[in-house]
Amino acid sequence: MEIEASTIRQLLMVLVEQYPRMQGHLDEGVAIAVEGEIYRDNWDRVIPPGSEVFLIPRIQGG
Amino acid sequence: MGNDPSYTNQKFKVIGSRVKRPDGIDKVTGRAKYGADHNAPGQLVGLFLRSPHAHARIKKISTARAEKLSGVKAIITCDDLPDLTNGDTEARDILENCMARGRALYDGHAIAAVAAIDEKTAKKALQLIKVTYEALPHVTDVDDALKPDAPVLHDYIYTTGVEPKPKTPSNLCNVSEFGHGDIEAGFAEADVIVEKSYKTEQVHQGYIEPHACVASVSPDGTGELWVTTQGHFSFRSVCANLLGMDVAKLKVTASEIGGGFGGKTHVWTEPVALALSRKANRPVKVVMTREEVFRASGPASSTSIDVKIGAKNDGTITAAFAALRYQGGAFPGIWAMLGAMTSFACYNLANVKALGYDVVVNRPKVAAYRAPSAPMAAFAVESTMDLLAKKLRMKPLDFRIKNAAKEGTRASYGPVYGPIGIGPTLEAVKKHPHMRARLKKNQGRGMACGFWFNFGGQTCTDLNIATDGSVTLTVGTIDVGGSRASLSLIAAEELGIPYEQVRAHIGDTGSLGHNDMTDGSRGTFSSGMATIFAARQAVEVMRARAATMWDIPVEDVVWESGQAKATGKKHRKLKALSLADIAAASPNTGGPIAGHNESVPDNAGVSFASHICDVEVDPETGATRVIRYTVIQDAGKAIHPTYVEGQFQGGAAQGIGWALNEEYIYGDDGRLQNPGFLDYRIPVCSDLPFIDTQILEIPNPHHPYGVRGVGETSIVPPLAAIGNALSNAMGVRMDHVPMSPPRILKALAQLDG
Amino acid sequence: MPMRYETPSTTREAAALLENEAGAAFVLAGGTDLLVRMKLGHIEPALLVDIKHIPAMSSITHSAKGTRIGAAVSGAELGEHKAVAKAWPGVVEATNLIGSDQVQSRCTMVGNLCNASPAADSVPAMIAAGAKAVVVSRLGRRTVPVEKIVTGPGQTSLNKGEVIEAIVLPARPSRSGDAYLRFIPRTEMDIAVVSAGVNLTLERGRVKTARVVLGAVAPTAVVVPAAARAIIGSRLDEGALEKLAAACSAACNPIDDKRGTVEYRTKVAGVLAKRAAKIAFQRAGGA
Amino acid sequence: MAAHLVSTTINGDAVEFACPADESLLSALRNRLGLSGAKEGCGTGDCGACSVTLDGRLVCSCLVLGVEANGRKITTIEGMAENGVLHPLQENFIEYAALQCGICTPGFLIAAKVLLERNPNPTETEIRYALAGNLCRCTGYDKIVRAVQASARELRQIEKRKGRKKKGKKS
Repeated sequence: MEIEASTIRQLLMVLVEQYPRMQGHLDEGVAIAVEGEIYRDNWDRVIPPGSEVFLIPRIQGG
Repeated sequence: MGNDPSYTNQKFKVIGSRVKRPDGIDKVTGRAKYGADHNAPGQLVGLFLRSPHAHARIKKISTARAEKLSGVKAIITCDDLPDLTNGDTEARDILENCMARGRALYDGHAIAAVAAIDEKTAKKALQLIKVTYEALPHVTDVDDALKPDAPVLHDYIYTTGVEPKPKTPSNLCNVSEFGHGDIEAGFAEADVIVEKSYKTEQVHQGYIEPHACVASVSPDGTGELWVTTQGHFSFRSVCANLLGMDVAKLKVTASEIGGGFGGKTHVWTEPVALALSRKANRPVKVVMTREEVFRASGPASSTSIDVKIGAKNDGTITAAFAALRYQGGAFPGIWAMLGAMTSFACYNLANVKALGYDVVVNRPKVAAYRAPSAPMAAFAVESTMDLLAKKLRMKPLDFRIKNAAKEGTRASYGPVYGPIGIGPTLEAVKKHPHMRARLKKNQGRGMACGFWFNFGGQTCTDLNIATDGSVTLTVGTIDVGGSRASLSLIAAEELGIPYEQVRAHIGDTGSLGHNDMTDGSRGTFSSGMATIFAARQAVEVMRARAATMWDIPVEDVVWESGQAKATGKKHRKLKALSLADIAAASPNTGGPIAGHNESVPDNAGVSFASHICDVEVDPETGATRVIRYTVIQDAGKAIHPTYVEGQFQGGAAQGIGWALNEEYIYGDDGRLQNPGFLDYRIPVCSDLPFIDTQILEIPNPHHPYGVRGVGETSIVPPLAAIGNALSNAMGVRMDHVPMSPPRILKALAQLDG
Repeated sequence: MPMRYETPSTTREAAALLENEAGAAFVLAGGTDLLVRMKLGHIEPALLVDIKHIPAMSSITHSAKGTRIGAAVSGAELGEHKAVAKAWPGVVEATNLIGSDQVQSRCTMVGNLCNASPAADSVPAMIAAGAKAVVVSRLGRRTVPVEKIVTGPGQTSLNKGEVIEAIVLPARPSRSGDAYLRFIPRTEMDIAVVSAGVNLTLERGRVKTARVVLGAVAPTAVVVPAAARAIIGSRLDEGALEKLAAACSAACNPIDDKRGTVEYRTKVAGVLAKRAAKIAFQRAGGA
Repeated sequence: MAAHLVSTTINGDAVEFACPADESLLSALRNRLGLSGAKEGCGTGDCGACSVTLDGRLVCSCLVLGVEANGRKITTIEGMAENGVLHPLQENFIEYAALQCGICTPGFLIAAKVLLERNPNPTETEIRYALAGNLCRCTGYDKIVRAVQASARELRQIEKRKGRKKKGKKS
């Protein structure tokens, strides 16, 4: 899907607006991959135009 | 978030040097204080009563006789821990794991806890607590738990991730799917396909220090907790939430930590210790026994995995599929999902699909263990890769090189990779003299690759400059393996001062803002990043102070080699001011000089490793010895190479133990039979050879120095590397971990038969 | 009742203390099993009798007539006694295999014996060597072959008030040798999954007498006369060794447990017996 | 009598303490005498983190009763550095990064010191077997063995120099 957003935060807001069921996933915890790099908390990350963004589950480490 | 890729090629003054760690002397003289080394005045001893049943309804807990025993000050059951989790199921599971609520879900599940004046009294009190159980059918095996007639652990678990939503509860919590392309089409294109199933048994992190804490809650609702943990801020939040305390009123001080590897990212006894203290109005010390550590703190999952990979005759993989079943113990987890995400991450695949099945069984709640879930998936996939290479008559190494992921590859878990290290580690394997060393009879060589994400997280760091010019660095990430040395190096590098002038501390929760745990290989990455920015902020302050001292505009002051210098001809008579000069003057130039950083340095950079392993097998007893081992891993920039090597070696050793001998052994009664270091066999010194390491530095473009996380990936390849070596030594393909002597001998006998 | 702790200075005194205690009374030598059982809550002794202050139990005497090893002699002390180690390498190595260096500083052969584990390392070697235990009570002393001491897992034939004072090994004939091997998954710090002790004498290059004993394959250590017969008269050729191995495997009556399987123990018992026989043969001067 | 009075020598100092008969030496050291350098990793003699010496022999203090220490000499990690000068093993454990978390370190140092006193020139295999009673989960033992090897070399040189000095005096 194509979404207009300049930061991860904006992206998530638009997503929930368009797809209210997303809220459940967000509550469970997500991480966002922007151009291959994974962001768990830094939602101020600027998304360059034309970027591919992936929502993946929030992961845990050891 | 500042991020200057030009730093990746910079020349460093102290970064990369092998300095002595600041906590070294305390740790070689016995002065360092670990979890069990702290005592509070008037403290009580807290002990737990644990379930002897794998699964049972708790019909009645009678504490009356124990309460009457002289010296008993408090007894806690779930009645003393009301559910305040307000719909947060993850928190509710933690609460129930800390203290059973109506049902014992595994052998070792806490049923009650006692605080008494000494251990003897507490033990006697435990004997006086009478619990009436109604035994329920149990299941401990991950495959058995998925059978239609399996006893169902929880009536609220309806499988998520499947359509349509199931109508009945089951032990399958969630199915997660990762991948891209069309695997059916991909397999149709393949000339050769290999399909195989694997099992791995449950292992424990095996840190040498058992969990320990001293909890002290005052009548006014404030509290203190001294605890061995990988994340004291997270422990604070979890404990405060479960007990209905204000987060800010609970001060958590992290002790030195005697190993964690993920097992100390979760609370086990701590909330109960606080509840005991609150009830008894006295400090309570709880130290787990080794048996309790095994029975009731989180091990890693046992698994059952199917892998199918197809390739063309030229070695190009056309499709890859895996179904991964992981048990999370008695509570839902994300472990299969992590296995599914990591399974094919090393390869460039057009068509790939991984399905993760997260399952509950009657075993202790699983916790993260170093690159959680990746080693089992790698065992299955990397074993299959060798099988496929053999069918294709290719060298396993060349087969991997041909299919290795690179910059621009779409990872099997979704995103597209930036610059990554899998290719370079494989090339390094090819060049390594280990690959050309001669092998003798009954010896074999294997190699395997591994991947882990690494991550950053919330970080908060303080850097304070004393008037004598020495520097206090206070960080909030636990030092599990020498990070105070690495962070001091970073501060010294930024400030341009000698390493010895910096002293790093781990602040308690009262001295810093929230820090996420030391997990996900983030300690040095995240706090290192925050340290850089805190130091740069302090430098800005010092420039301003120098300007004040000289009475010139701050724009005319630069910071070079640890000194403030005035630029321009008009200032040429001004002698450079050292950090110490500026610090000495600070009382009159505005007071203390400090730098801070509060940030979320995400982006720790994925990391890859390739391991080479030689084994020798005694064909008559099935005994396997690792005779040579080499770890090659991408570290981004190695801040302190010796400690990076240490991480590589330690992870490899844990993987070797996992591969050969470590396993949880459950009886038919669902009880753990080997909860001790005698029969849970972690490698001893004489079991291992020296472990050679090669650090590759492929910079992480998202860190000012190019640092990547390094702590976890090294545990991923050993299971498969050893399996592949065994196969090459004996001609048997081991599909069950641990590859213990009885299993190897059995496989050899089947080969002969 | 708090546990009592006594340090008698004679064996008779120790025996009397044990006899007169109404509650659970135990001998404390090295404590490497006893204190573990206490720690894990398996036993709650009323009395411990520490025998390390008894001179007769704390020494080794070694002569052409035989060897006497006191019940309180630690594995480390035994290992440091060069003459005994030379005469009975199998017995000494078996004892030195018990636990780590830390455990060696404390553990004793007699403790290993009286703990009565089917997997005790020193026991098959002692039995193969024809060792006898000196059992002392208030009434006197008797000498009992080691194989008669253990009657089952955790059980011995000792009566209340009896204590083992020493282990006696017979005089060592010339051209004799012994060996003990065990299998453990790690290289150290494990309990034997299966083990074998072999003691033999040679005459003109052939095995004249032999004793073969297996550990961890039955409730007690197993003497395997058929295995001994398989090699007696032989130069330990491959055929004799195969027969020895087969006899050993046939004598096994093991269980499946966390340490090994029936199948595994049965097979490896023969393997270890063969290897131990070869070492013993070599030590006896066989070629 | 509930408690026994125990007179012992710890790190060269005469020490008296009272403890019940069933209390381990480890517990007495840690909880009565404030010597918390010895650690309890298992309590059953399987990890070596509580290693001390008893009359010069290496033992797990969890498998010794406090009462057994009566009249005997004990050394613990707290007695290893002399007057603030680290033993070469202690120096080298830091230098070679032979510790990560450090919980096993006191036990390893005590065991390694006993080894080098008995065998000043051990092979790698001898070192590995002598330290097999001490579990380490962080390092994979690599850097521990190297630190012990380096210490052995250093201690042999120190002994050699001492020997030369003695010789020099005679002539």
